[in-house]
Amino acid sequence: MTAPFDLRRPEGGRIDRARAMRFVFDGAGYSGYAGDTLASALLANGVRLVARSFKYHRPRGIATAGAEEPNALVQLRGNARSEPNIRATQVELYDGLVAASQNRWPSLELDLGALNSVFAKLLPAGFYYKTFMWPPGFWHFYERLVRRMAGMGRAADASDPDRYDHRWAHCDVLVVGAGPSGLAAALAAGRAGARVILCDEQAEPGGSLLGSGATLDGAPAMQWAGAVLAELGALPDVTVLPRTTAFGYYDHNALGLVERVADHAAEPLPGQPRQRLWLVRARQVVLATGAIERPLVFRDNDRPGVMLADAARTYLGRYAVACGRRAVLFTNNDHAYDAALALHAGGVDLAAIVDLRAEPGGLRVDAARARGLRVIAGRAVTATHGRSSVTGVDIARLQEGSDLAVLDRESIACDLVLNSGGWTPSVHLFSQSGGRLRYDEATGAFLPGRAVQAVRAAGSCNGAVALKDCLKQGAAAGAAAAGDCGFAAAPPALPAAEPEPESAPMRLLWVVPSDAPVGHKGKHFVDLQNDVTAADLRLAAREGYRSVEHLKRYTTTGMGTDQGKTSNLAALAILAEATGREIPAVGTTTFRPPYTPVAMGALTGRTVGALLDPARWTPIHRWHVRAGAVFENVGQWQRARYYPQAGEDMHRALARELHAARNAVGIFDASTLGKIDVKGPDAARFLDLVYTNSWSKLGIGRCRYGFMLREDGYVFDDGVTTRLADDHFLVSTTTGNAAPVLSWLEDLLQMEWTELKVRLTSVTEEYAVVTLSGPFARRVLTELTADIDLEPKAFPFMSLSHGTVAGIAARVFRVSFTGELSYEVQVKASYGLALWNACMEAGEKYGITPYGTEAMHVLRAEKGYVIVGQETDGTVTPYDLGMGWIVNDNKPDFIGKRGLRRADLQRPDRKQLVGLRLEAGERRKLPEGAHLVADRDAVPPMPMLGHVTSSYWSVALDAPIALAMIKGGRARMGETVYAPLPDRVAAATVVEPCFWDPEGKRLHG
Amino acid sequence: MKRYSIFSLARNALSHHEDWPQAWRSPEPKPAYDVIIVGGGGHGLATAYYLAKEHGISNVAVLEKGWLGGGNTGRNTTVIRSNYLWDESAHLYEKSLQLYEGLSQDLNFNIMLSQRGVVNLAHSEHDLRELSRRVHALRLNGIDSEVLSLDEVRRLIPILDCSPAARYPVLGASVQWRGGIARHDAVAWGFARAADARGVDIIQNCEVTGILRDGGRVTGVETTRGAIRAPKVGCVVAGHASVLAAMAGLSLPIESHPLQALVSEPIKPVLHTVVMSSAVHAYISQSDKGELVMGAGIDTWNSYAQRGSLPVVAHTVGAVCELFPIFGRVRMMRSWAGIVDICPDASPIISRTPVEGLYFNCGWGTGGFKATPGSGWVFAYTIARDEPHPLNAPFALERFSTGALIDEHGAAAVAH
Amino acid sequence: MLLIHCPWCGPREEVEFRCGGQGHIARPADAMDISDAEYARYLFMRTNPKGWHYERWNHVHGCRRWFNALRHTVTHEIRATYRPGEKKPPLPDGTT
Amino acid sequence: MADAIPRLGALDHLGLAARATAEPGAAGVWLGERRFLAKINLRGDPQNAAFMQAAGAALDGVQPTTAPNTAVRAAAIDLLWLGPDEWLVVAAAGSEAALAARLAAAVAPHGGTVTDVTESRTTITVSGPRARDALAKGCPIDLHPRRFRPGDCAQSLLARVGVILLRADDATGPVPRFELHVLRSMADYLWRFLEDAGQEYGVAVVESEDRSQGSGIR
Ligand SMILES: Cc1cc2nc3c(=O)[nH]c(=O)nc-3n(C[C@H](O)[C@H](O)[C@H](O)COP(=O)(O)OP(=O)(O)OC[C@H]3O[C@@H](n4cnc5c(N)ncnc54)[C@H](O)[C@@H]3O)c2cc1C
Ligand SMILES: NC(=O)c1ccc[n+]([C@@H]2O[C@H](COP(=O)([O-])OP(=O)(O)OC[C@H]3O[C@@H](n4cnc5c(N)ncnc54)[C@H](O)[C@@H]3O)[C@@H](O)[C@H]2O)c1
Ligand SMILES: Cc1cc2nc3c(=O)[nH]c(=O)nc-3n(C[C@H](O)[C@H](O)[C@H](O)COP(=O)(O)O)c2cc1C
Ligand SMILES: [Zn+2]
Repeated sequence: MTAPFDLRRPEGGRIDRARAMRFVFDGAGYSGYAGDTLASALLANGVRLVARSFKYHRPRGIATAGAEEPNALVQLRGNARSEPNIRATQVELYDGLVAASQNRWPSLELDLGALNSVFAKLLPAGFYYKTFMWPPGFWHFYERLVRRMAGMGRAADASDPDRYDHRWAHCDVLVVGAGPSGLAAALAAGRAGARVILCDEQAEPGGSLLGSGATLDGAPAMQWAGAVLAELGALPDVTVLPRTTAFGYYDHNALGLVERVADHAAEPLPGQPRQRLWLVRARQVVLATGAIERPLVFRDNDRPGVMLADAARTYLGRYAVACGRRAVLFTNNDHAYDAALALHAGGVDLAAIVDLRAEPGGLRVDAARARGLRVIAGRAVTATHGRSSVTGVDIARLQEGSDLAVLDRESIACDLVLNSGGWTPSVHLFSQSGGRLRYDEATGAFLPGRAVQAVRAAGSCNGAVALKDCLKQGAAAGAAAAGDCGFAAAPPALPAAEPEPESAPMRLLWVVPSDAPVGHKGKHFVDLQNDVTAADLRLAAREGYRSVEHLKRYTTTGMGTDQGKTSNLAALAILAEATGREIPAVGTTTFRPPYTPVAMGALTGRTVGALLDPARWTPIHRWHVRAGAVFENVGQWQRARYYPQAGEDMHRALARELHAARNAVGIFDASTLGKIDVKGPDAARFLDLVYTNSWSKLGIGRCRYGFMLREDGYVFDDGVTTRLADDHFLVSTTTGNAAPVLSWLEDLLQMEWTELKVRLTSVTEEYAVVTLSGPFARRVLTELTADIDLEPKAFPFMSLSHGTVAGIAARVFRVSFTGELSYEVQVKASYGLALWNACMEAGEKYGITPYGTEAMHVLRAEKGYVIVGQETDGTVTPYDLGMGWIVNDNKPDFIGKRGLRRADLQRPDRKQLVGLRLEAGERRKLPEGAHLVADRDAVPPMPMLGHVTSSYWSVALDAPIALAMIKGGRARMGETVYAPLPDRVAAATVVEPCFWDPEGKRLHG
Repeated sequence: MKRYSIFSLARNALSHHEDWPQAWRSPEPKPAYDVIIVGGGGHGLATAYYLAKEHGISNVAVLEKGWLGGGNTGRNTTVIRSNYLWDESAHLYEKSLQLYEGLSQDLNFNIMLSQRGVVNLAHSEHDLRELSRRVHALRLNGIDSEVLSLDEVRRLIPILDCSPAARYPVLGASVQWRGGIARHDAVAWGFARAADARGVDIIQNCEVTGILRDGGRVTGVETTRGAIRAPKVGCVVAGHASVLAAMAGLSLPIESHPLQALVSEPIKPVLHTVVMSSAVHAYISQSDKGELVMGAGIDTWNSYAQRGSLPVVAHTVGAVCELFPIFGRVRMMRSWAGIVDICPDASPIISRTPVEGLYFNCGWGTGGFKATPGSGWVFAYTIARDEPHPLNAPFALERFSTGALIDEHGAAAVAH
Repeated sequence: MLLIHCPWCGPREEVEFRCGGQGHIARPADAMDISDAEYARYLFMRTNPKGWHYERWNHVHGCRRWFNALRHTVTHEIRATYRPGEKKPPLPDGTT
Repeated sequence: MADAIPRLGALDHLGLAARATAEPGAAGVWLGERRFLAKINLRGDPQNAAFMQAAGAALDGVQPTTAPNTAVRAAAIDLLWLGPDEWLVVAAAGSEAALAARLAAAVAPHGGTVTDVTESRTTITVSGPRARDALAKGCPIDLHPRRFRPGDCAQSLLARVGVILLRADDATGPVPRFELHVLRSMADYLWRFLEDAGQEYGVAVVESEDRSQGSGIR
């Protein structure tokens, strides 16, 4: 060599030499160019050692140039943007990039974890299962040590500052992969007029053309690609998505894509999402995902400097980087000669081509020989040398019928070992789609077989090898896909590729012999990421893990972040050999999404934080906020729980609110309750069927409380229903059940009782609802209305009046959930706040006090009113609640009628609703959920009677009260039961569940 | 059975690990057995093991249509706990947890039981109430369980977002310290090896295609490898329970749904307990290899395909990122699904059937991994004695007629 | 990620729908006269077939209509969707 | 008296009127609100010619359509298909009481039902050159100009919220315009979602043309 050898070759490549980029790896500064990947830039700087392996902490370098990289995983960026396990081969270099190696301590060069290698003999596949069992119970301690070695990179130490996006997309034809096959497919479909999405995981479309140096019509192939892209760009219905990986193929031609919008910069622009998840529904799919070169499995094939042949060619062709100065190619096929020749032409000294085949021949081999290259046939690389970088290889002759290669040994010094064991088509997505694979003996690969979705494979993922075949298949697939969508098209005219020589057959040799039996000396790595060796795989097979799925799980082969893209085939072939089966009989493991790992942020999208779930607000919400209310989530609704005033805690605020509601007047926002308009001539009949009680005879303007059961007889929902007209009812539901109840009623009407003429409309949000409750409720209302007669005779309990309140058209319901005189005023939602304000103003002189859900709960508990979901839990009947009166058994049918009759629902010792009073002077509430027993001295496990469903401090009674569901409770009135609590045993007397105004004088008042 | 230990490992290292025996045989099926177990998942293998160990019945075949442990046993998120609400469930799952606690030694196979604690988060007053109810019940049942304050949660799981400004802020939690995770495959393999050592024939790639009967009695099964006779047949086929039942002319209160799960790339340990949140719909743990293991929801439609929809996975991952905002940049490495057998009350069926000699153990749905040894133990008892053990008597099929369901859905999340 | 043909709205994404389980289960008219065991058949017992399944769907986030579908539980192919009251399509293998 | 009583719109707390601009400039997504549009739910049997006729007559000749997912648009009324026996009448703010009464009277004899749902939903407008891109971030409907044409409507999801979606432009201009009728309680969430989704393209709040009530609904 004359000129000093610079790994970055003086010319060529698709890098922009005008734009130098500084970057840092493991604290050291380097520079590269725009267009580089982190891997190409590291290689250009002569950085070989970039990682440590998972289990043995062996030094590792860069083995590939793409998504299949098993070794070169780095920790990228820092702080809150720190990302673990990023493949250096896929990171676009940007100015200021910071990366670090992982899984080593204290440093990459000197990694104490490598001590594991010393114990390697004790750590065969599955060793965990065989040890750490003694002394019993000590796994706990061993695990701590084991866990220290877990993982590779680290999660960031602060919340991810970036935003992510989702978007739905629809197209006629989705083309995955923008190599020559994909470009031809997209062109064919796009020209035909179809809506096309073309995506490729790489920064630039072109696929293998980016680095191969191929020509089309005599010009560099990328010129053709550029023209195609320009034409596609001009078509309005074609979307080209670079940096976009199709990661999952789901049912009915739905695919998940992830677009890396801003990963090629230090951080996203303001407002820009970092990544975008595309949910694509495609009528037709063309997979043009290419093929991945397969490494050979030879001894110590993991040293930095051992690399796939085509990857080295890509580094040279695309990034103008020579991966070494002196190379040895180790191959079982013709194709790799192309790479060797390209490297040779690029100035790399090619020390030898070691070909496993005894008599390689054909044009490529001739060409190599013609260039004076040394082709060593019938031999194998039997070992590599070096520590943090390869320094040479041993080769020896293969012998028929021997597991060893010891003859004609020779050592060759080199700093680069290229190897190629053939190509594995990327059938991941095809297989995810449910398509069958078929094994091709000649190439030792699984190819797409019968498709079950509307999908076609084209190009080298479909087994095509020559560029012209890839183009042809791509164009045909694109045209056919468009045709199936109704866009007639002939495949476009294609450029002419250089004629490619016929390949001679490859030699499949899944484990390359060395001078010692496999497993005795050095390591034959199959899965480089998880450090799984050929010996491990054979051991597993020997131990009976004969299913490929057992093999995978026992050895962890293919379970790393690369999901075995370079290793799965060899692993199953080794298993086939070890168990005397054919490869297709062994089969592959299951291909699963994602094709390459997807950031959890991208899966999340923008529905996080405040956008996680709608916070539903009532029309009066703003008032509550201004009043300093503490809110609680009830389903999606946010409801005011209590309104603390300065210096008040919840207890004090509650006491004040309760006092007002019992002694003056309270005001409550009840807008969230579900409201369903039930209209039609059969409305009453319908309600008779869905409620336990009867509705036909309910007068117009009258209200009634009802239970809905499920078919199995258990309480589903409750609420007050009002008859507005003969054929018109207003049903109210609990807040949380509004949607389920409506949907259940629609189900019954649409599917079961289709003859009923009833229509349902949700009017929950049409009205704001303000409840006035307490002895002065009437007085407040009197101040606000002139046209509603509030006299009890004219407007009795459980009835409705229409009129104006505070000048607003209103429906006023005289119902009560507090046990006090109480009115529910409904107005159109936009007037809700005005109504509330008017009530506050008019009520001032009566001491009107807003109360929240907490006080509401206490008030109703004092009355013994149940809350569905608190007293009930899906296993409670109306009888259990002591509310048998609400079940009209004379009706021929209602939902739940038959269910209630079942044997277990008739048991006398079912849990029943009771009240609990504590001993006189006891100030401590029972905890809600506390369980009750009959025997004060019982020890666990003890027979339990039931549990406390509600428990409050009753201001009205100045004592704690509780409701409980206990076995045979109605028969236990007056008995003492006990709640064994962590700190004491509390005693309580079983009483009727109503603690306040049992005669109901107040609410009828 | 050659015992596994650090010494056997050292010995075998000297011979380059070339002399390890098979963990289990791959025998040809015999024409007849005393008991046939259909389904080589954890529950089926455990049943066979305990039939041999506890009841001296070792002329047993386990018939598995694919590879052993390849059903839900091989695809679950490995959460183990016994903190169930109702007494019946609590006692059954507690029996199982206790068996788990000695299982590595019993089987001489390290199943890596990691009792790192299972934390259930509460996000609403309703959640808190339910959680308290459960903890109280468990305590009186003698099962460890406690309530954690928000501060305790924060200290235990520093990476959890406990901010009160969250859309659904964490308000508190319960914990069962004895809960945790185990290595799921090891449970299947450990039972298989130990059952095999006691003479059980484990026959893989052998699908049961019919149930042979003579009048009201079972006489054996038809399989893809021919008919095999036995006076007692126990079906433990999880998602395929209805298919097996149909072969015997029975129908079950079971629906099969895909349940998805996923793992992240392996990262250095940051999460040291199991965290579950039913309100935000996420549960997550970190394995000893470093992956975050996450369970998603079921797809609402019936399916026998081990695949589900992307939005279901996305929803779960979103919930996880909401709880753990540092995970946004951690990446999902693999997702998959199993077919779970869902009962109307979310409790299992371990029962005799109207066909004499035919037993079913199914309906474990989304939560039967934790029950594996206990389920096998009671099912072996039920088959051996032709009557249920008191622990599984409440889980008989009759409950669907009488209405004595054991509703473990948790209380309905509604309020006024 | 199913693509479901609402019999009214046409093809829509699965997220707009909710599955209502097995279809064509008649509510027993003689419920009060049958045994608990027979009633349990209606309440709980399901065919849950591995293969073609008649099932109910609700277009909850669309037209709110319920409808029936014939779907395969292994391939997930939806052979037909049809309105309530419309005749059940035959099973693709000829039986009903 | 009623005139004096303040009405509160679902998004009033956001102060949109003050933020509104007449010139969206470079913004790709233009958001606005149309408050209080009259909305009336109409149910009836489309096979019943008398019902259809009566409804049409009461709606100034706007006949309910049986073509799913389309709206009939007239000067003062939009009539959106919601289901096989369900439509949404959208008309000028303030007209709901009279319109509902008129419609109810007309269709009741023919088995039709009418429910005023004016206050249940508000209407958010989304337009601008990137309107489709912003909507696609949450909405699974195919909004391609050939697939979702002027006058097409759909009920679907947007993010986690159910919406009624109408393409409200007439396709002559380059900029599509959509109207979203969304439940009042979720409007704040939806608005924030859209602002967030549109951020990438730039968001402008535009004056909603009907803030001066009483004009026609377009
Ligand atoms: C994603 C996911 C997450 C889960 N997470 C948890 C969790 O965290 N904690 C927990 O406790 N549980 C969990 N579960 C549930 C748990 O996995 C199951 O309940 C449990 O593993 C069931 O075990 P099994 O042995 O009954 O079933 P399986 O392991 O499914 O075994 C049944 C076997 O029967 C075989 N079979 C079926 N039909 C036939 C036939 N005709 N002939 C022969 N063989 C047949 C199948 O091939 C299968 O191997 C989860 C499940 C899933 C899918
Ligand atoms: N034996 C062989 O298969 C072989 C050997 C050497 C060279 N070649 C040459 O390679 C070329 C093959 O062309 P091709 O177009 O079929 O493949 P290609 O490799 O050129 O292009 C495939 C493209 O798909 C992308 N891709 C893969 N999976 C993806 C995913 N899930 N999401 C998004 N993008 C994805 C890849 O990054 C790549 O850009 C031909 O020129 C051929 O001659 C083939
Ligand atoms: C607890 C647990 C941890 C797993 N960890 C990994 C893992 O680290 N790498 C991996 O590729 N798969 C992992 N898997 C998923 C399996 O590869 C596989 O997807 C799963 O067992 C379902 O099987 P199937 O995908 O072959 O159908 C894990 C599964 C479970 C249940
Ligand atoms: Zn529809």
